[in-house]
Order: sequence, then C-alpha cells, then structure tokens
Amino acid sequence: MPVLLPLVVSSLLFGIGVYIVLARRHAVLVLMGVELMLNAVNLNLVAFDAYWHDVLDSGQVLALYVIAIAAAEIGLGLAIVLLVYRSHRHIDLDQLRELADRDDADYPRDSSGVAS
Amino acid sequence: MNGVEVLVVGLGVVAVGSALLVATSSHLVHCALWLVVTLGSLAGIYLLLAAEFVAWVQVLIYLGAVVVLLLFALMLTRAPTGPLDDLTGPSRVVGVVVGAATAAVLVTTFALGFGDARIDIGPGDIGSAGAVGATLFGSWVLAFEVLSVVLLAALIGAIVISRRPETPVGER
Amino acid sequence: MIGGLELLLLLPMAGATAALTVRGRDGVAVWCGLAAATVTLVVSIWPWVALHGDGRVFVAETDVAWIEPLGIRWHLGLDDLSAPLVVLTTLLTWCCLVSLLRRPPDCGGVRQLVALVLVIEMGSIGTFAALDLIVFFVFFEVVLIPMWFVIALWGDPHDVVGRRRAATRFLVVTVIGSALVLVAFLVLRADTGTFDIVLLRERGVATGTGTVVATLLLMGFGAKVPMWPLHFWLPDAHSKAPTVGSVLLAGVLLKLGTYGLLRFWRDVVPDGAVAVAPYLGALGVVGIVYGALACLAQRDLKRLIAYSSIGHMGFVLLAISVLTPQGALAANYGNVAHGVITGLLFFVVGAVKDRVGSSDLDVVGEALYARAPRLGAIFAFAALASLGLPGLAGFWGEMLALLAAFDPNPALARSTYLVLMVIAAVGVALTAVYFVVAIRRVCQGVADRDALPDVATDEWVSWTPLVLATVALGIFPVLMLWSAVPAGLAGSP
Amino acid sequence: MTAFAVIVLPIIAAISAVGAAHRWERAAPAFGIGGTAAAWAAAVAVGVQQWGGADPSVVGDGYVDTGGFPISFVLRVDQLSASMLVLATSVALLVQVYSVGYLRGDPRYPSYVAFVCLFTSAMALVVTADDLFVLLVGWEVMGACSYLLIGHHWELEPARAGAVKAFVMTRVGDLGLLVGIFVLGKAAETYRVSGVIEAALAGEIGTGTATTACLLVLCGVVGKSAQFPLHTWLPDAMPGPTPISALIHAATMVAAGVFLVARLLPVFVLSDVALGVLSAVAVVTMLGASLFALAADDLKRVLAWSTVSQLALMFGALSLGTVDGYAAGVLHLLSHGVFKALLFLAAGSVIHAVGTQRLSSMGGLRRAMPWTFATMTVGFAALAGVPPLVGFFSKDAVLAAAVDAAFHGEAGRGWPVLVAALLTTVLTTAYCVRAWLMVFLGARAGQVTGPDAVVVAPVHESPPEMVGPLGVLAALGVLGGVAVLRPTYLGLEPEHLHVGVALTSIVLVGLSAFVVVAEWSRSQRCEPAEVLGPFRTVLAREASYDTLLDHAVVRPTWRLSRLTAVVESDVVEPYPRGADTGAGWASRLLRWFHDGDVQRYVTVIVLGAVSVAVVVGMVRP
Repeated sequence: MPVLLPLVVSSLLFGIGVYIVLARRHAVLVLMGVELMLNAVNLNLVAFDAYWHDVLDSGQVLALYVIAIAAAEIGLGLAIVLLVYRSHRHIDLDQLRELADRDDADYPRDSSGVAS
Repeated sequence: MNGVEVLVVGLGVVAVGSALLVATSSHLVHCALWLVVTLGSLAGIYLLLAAEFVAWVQVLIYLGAVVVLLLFALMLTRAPTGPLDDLTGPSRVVGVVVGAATAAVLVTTFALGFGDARIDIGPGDIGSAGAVGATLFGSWVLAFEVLSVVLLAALIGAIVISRRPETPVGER
Repeated sequence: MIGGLELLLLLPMAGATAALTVRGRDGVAVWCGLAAATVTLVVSIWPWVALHGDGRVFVAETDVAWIEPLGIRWHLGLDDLSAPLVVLTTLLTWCCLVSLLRRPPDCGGVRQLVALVLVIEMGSIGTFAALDLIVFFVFFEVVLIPMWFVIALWGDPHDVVGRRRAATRFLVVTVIGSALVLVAFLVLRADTGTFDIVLLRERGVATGTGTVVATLLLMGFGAKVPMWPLHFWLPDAHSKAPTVGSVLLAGVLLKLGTYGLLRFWRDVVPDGAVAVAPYLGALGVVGIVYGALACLAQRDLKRLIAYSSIGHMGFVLLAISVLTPQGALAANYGNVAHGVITGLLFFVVGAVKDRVGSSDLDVVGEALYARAPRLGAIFAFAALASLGLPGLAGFWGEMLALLAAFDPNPALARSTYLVLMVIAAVGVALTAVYFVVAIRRVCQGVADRDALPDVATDEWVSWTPLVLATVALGIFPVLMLWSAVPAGLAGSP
Repeated sequence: MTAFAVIVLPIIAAISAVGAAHRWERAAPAFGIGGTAAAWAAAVAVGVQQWGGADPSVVGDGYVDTGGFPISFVLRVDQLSASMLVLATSVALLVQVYSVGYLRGDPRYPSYVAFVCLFTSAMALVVTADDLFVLLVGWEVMGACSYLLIGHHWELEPARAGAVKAFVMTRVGDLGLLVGIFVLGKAAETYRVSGVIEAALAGEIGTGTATTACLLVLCGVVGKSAQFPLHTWLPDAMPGPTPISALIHAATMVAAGVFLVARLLPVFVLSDVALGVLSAVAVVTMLGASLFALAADDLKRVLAWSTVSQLALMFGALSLGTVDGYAAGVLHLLSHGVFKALLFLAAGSVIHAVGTQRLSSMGGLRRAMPWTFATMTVGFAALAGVPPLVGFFSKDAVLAAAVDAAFHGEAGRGWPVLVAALLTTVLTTAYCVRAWLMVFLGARAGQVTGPDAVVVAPVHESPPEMVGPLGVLAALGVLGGVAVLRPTYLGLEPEHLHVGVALTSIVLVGLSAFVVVAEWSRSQRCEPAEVLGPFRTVLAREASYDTLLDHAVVRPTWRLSRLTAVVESDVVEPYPRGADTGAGWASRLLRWFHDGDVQRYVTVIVLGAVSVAVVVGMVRP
C-alpha cells in the first residue's frame, strides 16, 4: 500500500478542518473542525507507525494519547461553550468580540502619559 | 492495487466526503452525524493499517463519547434542529483558500517526501491490544500517568468553568 | 572564591536588601544603606591604589566559567581606565545616601529609593569591572530600570506626567542604544569566537569588522553619553529627576557610555575605529558648541546643567576620537572631573530647588550671595570648576582633550583635528560665558526676596567630599595620571 | 623653597580668613596682612639671593606624564622672577594695609581678603612657574580672582557687567595662549619654560612655528594686558574696589602679560611677523588709550586708560627685539608698578573722601587732603615723566631703545614705536595735568556740583592706614630712579641717561603741560579737554568700540543661542515626539486587525504557518 494514500486522506481532512475552524460561525461546529484536524494527525501517526514498523508502537501510543487529550479538550470546549451561551444567549463567533482592542475611552486612563 | 488498497481508498473517499458534508451542511445535527461517518471510516482505515487497538479506541471514545458530548453541547445551547442559512460566516472564501492551501502544502510535502514509498504490513505487525498495552505500560508509562493527571485537570477545569456562578454573568 | 570585585558587587546588594527588609523607622534603613555604601567606598579605593606602581594591567581579576555552552565567562578586573570610575561611583553613591539621611523624599518610599540607588551602584561597578562582553551588557542593562523608577516615581512632584515621560524617554533611547551595542558584541563574537575583552585585545579584530563594530558602538554608546544629536532625552531626564537621580545620572550613568566607547575603541577595535573617529570628534565638538549655546538660552537651572553636561561630554568624545594614549587619558580625566563637578552642581541646584520649589530662574530669583551666602559661594565654586578654571578638576579634562586633539593618532588627518580643536576652544569660551551669566543671574544682584536657609550640616557632609575632590584633582592631577603610561594606556595604537 | 613659600603662604592666609570668618569677623584683615607680609618677606629673601647674582633657584622635580611631554611641577626663580615677586608682594601688602581703611566695615571683608591673597599667590605662581601649563594655571586663577574682586559690589549693575566682561574677554585670549603652549611644547619637545627658551636660543624652533606660537601667545597677552583689540575690559573693571584696581594694574593681572612676553622674548625674536604684530598692537593701543584718557570724565577710568597706554609702551619697547628694548620694557614695568599703585591708591583716597569718581564733581581738594595731594602729585608726575621721578628714567630708556632701533636697527618697528612713544608722552602729560588740575585745583571742596554730588560735608584726609601706603609708594617713586639706572639686579648693563632723548621728552612734557594749563585757565578752571571740540565726544565714547563689539560678537552670539533654543524645541524635540506619535499611529493601524474576530486571528496564524512552510520548502529544495 502506498504510504501516500493515508497521508493524502489525512491532508484533505486537515484542510477541511481548517476550513471549518476558519469559516463556520457556530462554536460547536468549530469544535468539530478541531476534531477533524486531530483525527488527521492521528491518521498520520498510525500510518507512519505502520510504515516504520516501530517496535515500541510509538505512533499508535501517541495516537491514543491524542484521542485522550481530544476527549479532555472537548470536555473543556463544551464547558466554555456553555459558559459563553449562558452569558451571551448565543454562541455565534462573529458576534463574540470581547477580545477586541477597544478605544482608550473604554479603559481606565493610564496616568503615565506614555502612550499618545 | 490489491484489496486492502481498494478498501483504504474507498474508506478515504467516504471520510473526506462526509467531512466535506460536515463543512457544508446547514443542519447542525447533520453535521454531527456526518462527523460520526468520518470518524468511523477513519477507524476502518486504522484497522487496515494494522492498528487494531487504536481503531477500537477510536470507535469507543470518538464515536461514543466525543460525538455524544457534541450533541449535548448542541442541545444545551438550544440549537435549532431545522436548516440554518447563516452557519457559514462571511469569510468563507478566505477559509476555502486557506484550507485548500494547507491541504495542498501538506500533500505536496508528503508527495515530495514519500513519493512511492510503500507500507508493508506483515502478520506480526498487528497492533493488538496486548502488544500496544505492553508498550503503553512498559516504555510509555510515565507519559501515561502524566496524561491521567491532564485528564483529571481537564475534568476539574470543566466543572469549574461550567459551574453556575453566584451572580449570573449575563447580569454583570 | 569571592574576590575583591565580587565584594564590591555584593556589598551594595546587601545594603539594598537590608534597607528593604530591616525593621524600624525609615532612618534605620537609610543608615543600613549608608553603612554598605561606606564600606563599598573604602573597599573600592584599594584597586586604585594597587594600580600605582604595579605593572599588571588588571587588578583584582577573576575569571571563571559562567555559561560555558555560550563561552560566557565571569571575568572581572580593573585597570587604570575603570578603577577611578569605580571610585567615582562609590563616592557619588555615598554622597547621595548621606543627602537622603536627613532629607527623605516628600512622597515617601525612602527605603526603596535607597535600595534602587544601591542597585544602580552595583550595576555601574559591574559595568566598569566587566571584562566579558555579555557580563558588561548585563550590568549595563541592570542600571537602566532602577533609574527609570527613580525618575518616574521620585521625580519632580509638580509634574507627574512630565517626569514619567522623561523617564520613559530616557529608558527607550538608552535601550535602543544598548540594542545596537548588543549587535556589535554579537558581530565581534561571530568574527572572533570569543566574548572576552582581554582575548579580543590579544587576537585583534579585522579592520572591516572593526569599522562596523566601531560604528555600532558609536551609535549605541552615543545615545547613552549622550552625543549630539542623540541628546534630547538628557535635559528632560535631568530636570525631572530627583536630586540623587540627577547626580547619579550625570555622574555615573553618562560615564557608562563614554567608558564603553573608550574601552572598546581603545582595546578591541583600535584599527576599525580609525574610519569613524573623525565623525565622533566632529559630533563631540558640535555638542560642545551646541550645548554651550543652548545653555545661554536656558531659563531653568537644572536644564542648564544638563546642557552643560552635553558640552563636557563633547570634550570627552573629542578626546576619545583622537585614538592616542593621551586622548584616552584626557577622556578618563574628563569623565572623573565631570562626575565630581556636575554631581556637586546638581546637589547645589537640587538644594536651591528644594528651598524655592522650582529651578526656574525667574522663581529662584537673584542675589543668592545675599540670601544664602554659603549656598551661593558653593554654586559659584562649582560653576567656576565646571567652566574649566585651572587649579580645579575641570581644567585638566578640557586642557588635555584639546592637547590630545592637537596631536592625534598618525592614522587620522591632523588638519581635521586642528579645526576641531579650534572649534572646541571656542566652546570653552562660550562655556565661560554661560556660567558667568548664570552666576550673575542667580548669585549676584539685588536681594529683593526672602533669605533662604543656608547650607545645613548634612549638606556639608555630603558635598564636602566633592569639593575636596574637585580641588585635589585640580591641584594634584597626579592623582589621576599616576598610572597613566606604565600600564594599560601604552597598549593603544 | 622660599619661592614655594611665597605661593603657599597667601593661600593659607586665604583659607584661614574664610574659615575664621564666622567666628572672628575682625580677624580677616590680620590674616590678610600677616599672610601677605610673610610672603613679602619670603619674596625679599629670594630677591636678595637672586640680585646677589646667584644661579636661578629651582624648586621641585615632580612631573606628570600626559602621554605626551610631561607637565613639570617646578618653580624656577631668576632675577626677573625675583624682581616681579618682590614688586607683586609689595604692592599686595600695601593694598592689604590700605584696604583696612578703605573697606572698613564691609561685610564681605573675609572673602575680599581671601581673593586678594589668592590673587597674589597666583601672580607669584605665574612669575615663578617653570612649566607653561603651571604658568597657565596661575594666569587663569588670576583671571578668576579679578572676576570675583571686580564683582565685589555685586549688587551694582556696572560691577556685575564689568566682572563678566573682564572674565570673558581675558578667557577668550587665554584660549589662544593655551593653543600657543601646545605649539611651543610640540616645537621644543618640552613644556618647561627654560627648555623652550633654550630651544629657541639653540635655533631648534623654526620661523613658521615661532610665528604661529608667538601670535597665539599674543592672543592671551593681549587679553590679559588689555591691549587692542581686547582692551575694553580694563576700564569697565573700574567699579571694583579701588585697591583691587591698584593690584590689578600695578603688579599682577595686566603685568603678567608683559612679563610673559619678556620671558618668551627669545622665541619672539625668531619671528619678525610676531614682533611686527606686537609693535602694531602697541602703537595703536598706546595712542588710542591715551586719547581716551584725555576725554574720560571718571578719575579711575583715566587711570585705567593710562595703564593700557603704558602697557602698550612696554610692549612697544619689547617689540623692538633688542636687549635695550627688553631692559626698557622690564624696567618700565617695574617703575609703572610703583607709580600706578600709588596713583590708584591715591585716587581711592580721593574717591573714599568725595564719594564719587567723576572728575567734574571734584576739584579744590588740595587743602582738604594735603597728603593725598602731595603723593598723588608725585604719582602723576612720575606717570608724565617728570625728572627726577622713576617714570622719567624708565620712559627715557624706552625712548632711547626706540631711537636706537629706528636709526641703527630694525627701522620698520623702531620708527613707529618711537613716533608713537613721543606722541604718547605728549598725551600722557596732557591727561595727567588735566586730571591733576580737575581733582585738586579749581573750585573748592564743599562746592562740589553735578548730579553725583553726594558729599556735602567737608572732606577729610584719609586715615593713616590709607595714607601710609601712599607715603611709602611716593618715596619709592621719588627714589626709584636709582633702581632704574642701576639694573644690575636684573643682570643688565647700567643705564645711562640719554641726554638728547631726555631733553626732547622734557621739552615735550613741558609744552604739553603748558597748553593744558592754558586751556584750563581759558575754560574758567573747569575742563581743559573742551578744546578738543566735537572730537571729545568721540573720544568720550571710546570710538564706539564697545558698540562695534556688541554688534559684531555679543548680539550674534545671543541670536545664535536663541536659535539653538528654537532648534532644540522645534527641530530636535519633534524627533522623539514624532516617534511617539508614529508608534501611536502604527498601533492604531494594527489595532484595526485586532477587532476580536477570533477566526481571522486563526486565519492569519494558519496562513503564516503555511507561508513559512512554503518558503522553507522553496529555499531548501
């Protein structure tokens, strides 16, 4: 079996995951995109494990770890999504702009006079 | 092209195709279900790549736990069940370009690096639960224990984050 | 093993820690700091004495591995170039702490101020003593942040915004300067494979690389000195800083720049410096004349002294740029003389500012001779010393600088330096003009305002060492020149 | 060691006077007189030794290496130095005594005493130093002391202005001297004065170098001795206390310039150009200053201009470049020291009594102040060159040297100096007689008129501590002729009276005096200078030279300084401000991207990663 076969599949999955993360507005969908990307990585790990015939099975073990961490991540992600939903009544990423760098007027004025 | 390869190609096509549906569907619940298909076909590919244990873990955790959690998330955020026309944001063109570019770069890199290398799977290579378990609790045990701590931390974190605050955040 | 220089670094740190942690009233903390500073002062004199009659280039040298993978060594040592500057640093710090004893800042925080002053002392001593480029750079940077705090937090109480701006401007300009210095160091390392100054001197640096390094150092240290036209941070920083800040800034921090330039141009890239030396000399001379003219138009005493510092540093830069042993000697003499005299001037002007609330000439008023005779007399004394009156310290610095410019390194165009010398001499005359005009405006005249409290005992204690040093260096230039030729200076081109 | 004591003793006295000021206010004069007297005794001891023909005594052998030629801390006293030492300390001692009366009750007496002592010490250093840099130290310390002393009455505007002017003008000249020392030192390969002179005598200094060095040294000399074109500070220094004027004019400050030229004459002789410039300066200054003295209405200003003119006479003699010229210049310096000290102290006595310096407000003081009258008459007569007073003989020597040079030697310098000296003789007599008449004769005291008339009460003779020094100096003025005629103590040939020259000068003095007296009578015993007509106004304004300097130098400097301030605030300051603003704008620009759209952040991150991968992939095939 050409090693390229699983690798191409994983690359395409990764690209689709990227697209989902970048373009979809719903936070849960974005989490799905992240899952796709993680799975793409897993596929790579497993494929290379098979390719190298690793005696320690490090590729597979690492894939297992990734799966475990993905589970943890999805739990945390869910918690955050719920928190956001509770405070905003929606989870539309386009409208979540708390991270924006606001104007000076919104901050308590820094008395140093350094800026501006 | 032998049978295994045909199967891999087929499963790959299914995985990519359903992933595309995840990316384009306008039903949130459909997206989650198409994701199940993708992850499932990936589990199939794992099997064909002689990673038996990983494949079952994939089925158990991903298909079982993760997707259920996602569905819970949709339910708890009162996601509408009908089609939504604004699920994709205004940056879809950029997203397509960047996603395609990423995939292209990866494919190119792999193609340049492993042009015609082949995977030979012998009979002794099957990653049975026993074999993987032996290395997991042998060579990799330290990482395993650390990972358990990570999971515990994530669990506590999730509880702390999702706990209802004394004063509702929305009324701040 | 702890050598003498490590002791010099540890003592101020111990003093700073004690000042911050000791229980009791604030006065106790200042006494702790003062005790540390006194011991440091006493200890710092011995390397200088040890240099006399000793043929070794560096005294109190320690050289142990520090960060081996990068080839960075903990290499310290003092020679005739750095030993006087270390004594200058410890002396000025001592004077500053004495002045804090009875006159803590109104806004409080005297413990922290004492600690910061001691940290500045430690960093300066480390910079002067470092014989490894990275050690030098680390100490060079250590000095900056405490000074930012001193200016921004204890500066002019009437202008909070202005003092923070001045402090930040000081910090930004000098940090940009030290970034260029760091680049120069890395270029040296890439070219020669060592960070060690002694090794660099032995191995030599190719002329092309040397020119690049010399130019980078010129710009980097030039911002610190400050060399015209990079001087714009200085008047603000001085006029907003508290008295101890001004004294240390003028007396010690400016010297870090001239010392660095002299140390590296003389010891590390003497050949590369030939190509850029005339530019340094020209900028120095422009600084002399420009500083003097700016002083004439000043309405604020602290700014006036700040601009006069630009002029005096111009002489030092001119002396450095001639690339001869004589020039190095003149530059070092000018460094020490300027530190002592300008330190005294800032103390006196700070005292005036404390008494009347401002250093603006209109607010200070006339006839200090009548309103506070001893204060007026000390101001006039310091001003005369600063304008280069023979018999006082300032004269030898300026005279030797002109003399050095009269006879530059054979590799340099002598005619250029003759022109520079003549312009610098014009600057000397202008310096005389602005100081006598300042004396006339401040000290003389009709006493139409209230008398001021005259010099108090604690002020005498903190100023007398500087007065004595000014006179002693003026009458016995041997003090600074004794180790001139036998040791380090003979090694330059 | 004795020479060393001359320098150190006054310094000790100065420190004690200031140190004891707050405890024993009355002690300052005692410290001043004591210290100066001790220095005087030491100077006389040195003098006796040297005049006896001993070898020059050398004290100290320390030196400082400057990387070039070393600076030596060596004092060397020869006959010339010893004579100058004795003159300077004598005048200083008399001034200290005199000041007790003149400045009685002055609150600033301690600092005054200290500065006078320091002044004396600095002059002693100048005349004894055997190293040019050490000489320069004394030279400039003198300048600073004169600055401080001229500004003694710092609450008065003219005193402040005069002090600043004196300091700045002399310092400008000193810079020339400094560079001149560099040149001399490089040429002779030593900074030792004796070494430089040896090198000059041995012909090791080229003409070009000598010219450069001498012209530069002349800058310093011209500034210190108030010669054209840096001559105006000396008259403007007159607001200082009068004893200080005596000290500055007679034996220290201005005399140092003449001393230096006399010392370095072997170098000057190497360069015709330098001597020519020196003689031109001397001629212009000689005539101009005596003309200004003729029209001045301020007694001290008359004396100040006369000092300028007499110094020029000495420079004229020195510029002849002959042994006779050297002897005449030095002798005139010494005799001038005596009679000019006398004149200033006597003028101080008059001013102390009358309360004004204006000639037009004086008159008829001869009865009220008989001692002052007698001694000042001796002083004026000596200045005018009336035999047998000391000034007559020394001026005779100058004239004779000029005649000798004009007819038998360097005519190019001899003739101008001779003609100018003769004209100066006439003018000197004229202003001396004029001042003498206006102060002591004419309307009587108590009828003083004019805007400054503050003294209505009858004038009294000054106290003995002021008259005493006058008597001493007058006696010296009368008897000093002997010393001028027998200058063996300077190692010179005895002078003999030059009959033709002496007769000519006597005739000129007599004629001039006669004309002035006649004019004085014609102007109702008021102002003989009226005969000058409109020319008098020009002279009284001193040829508007100060205005010229003001327009040519002072104002442009101020304008430049204001320009610098403008550059500082409008050109330099905008750099940091601009950097500040620029950074603000840049941050605002970047903030536009930073709008909270998390997905765009990720887009940029991924794009960046992809780009890096692509670039790296392309760079490393």
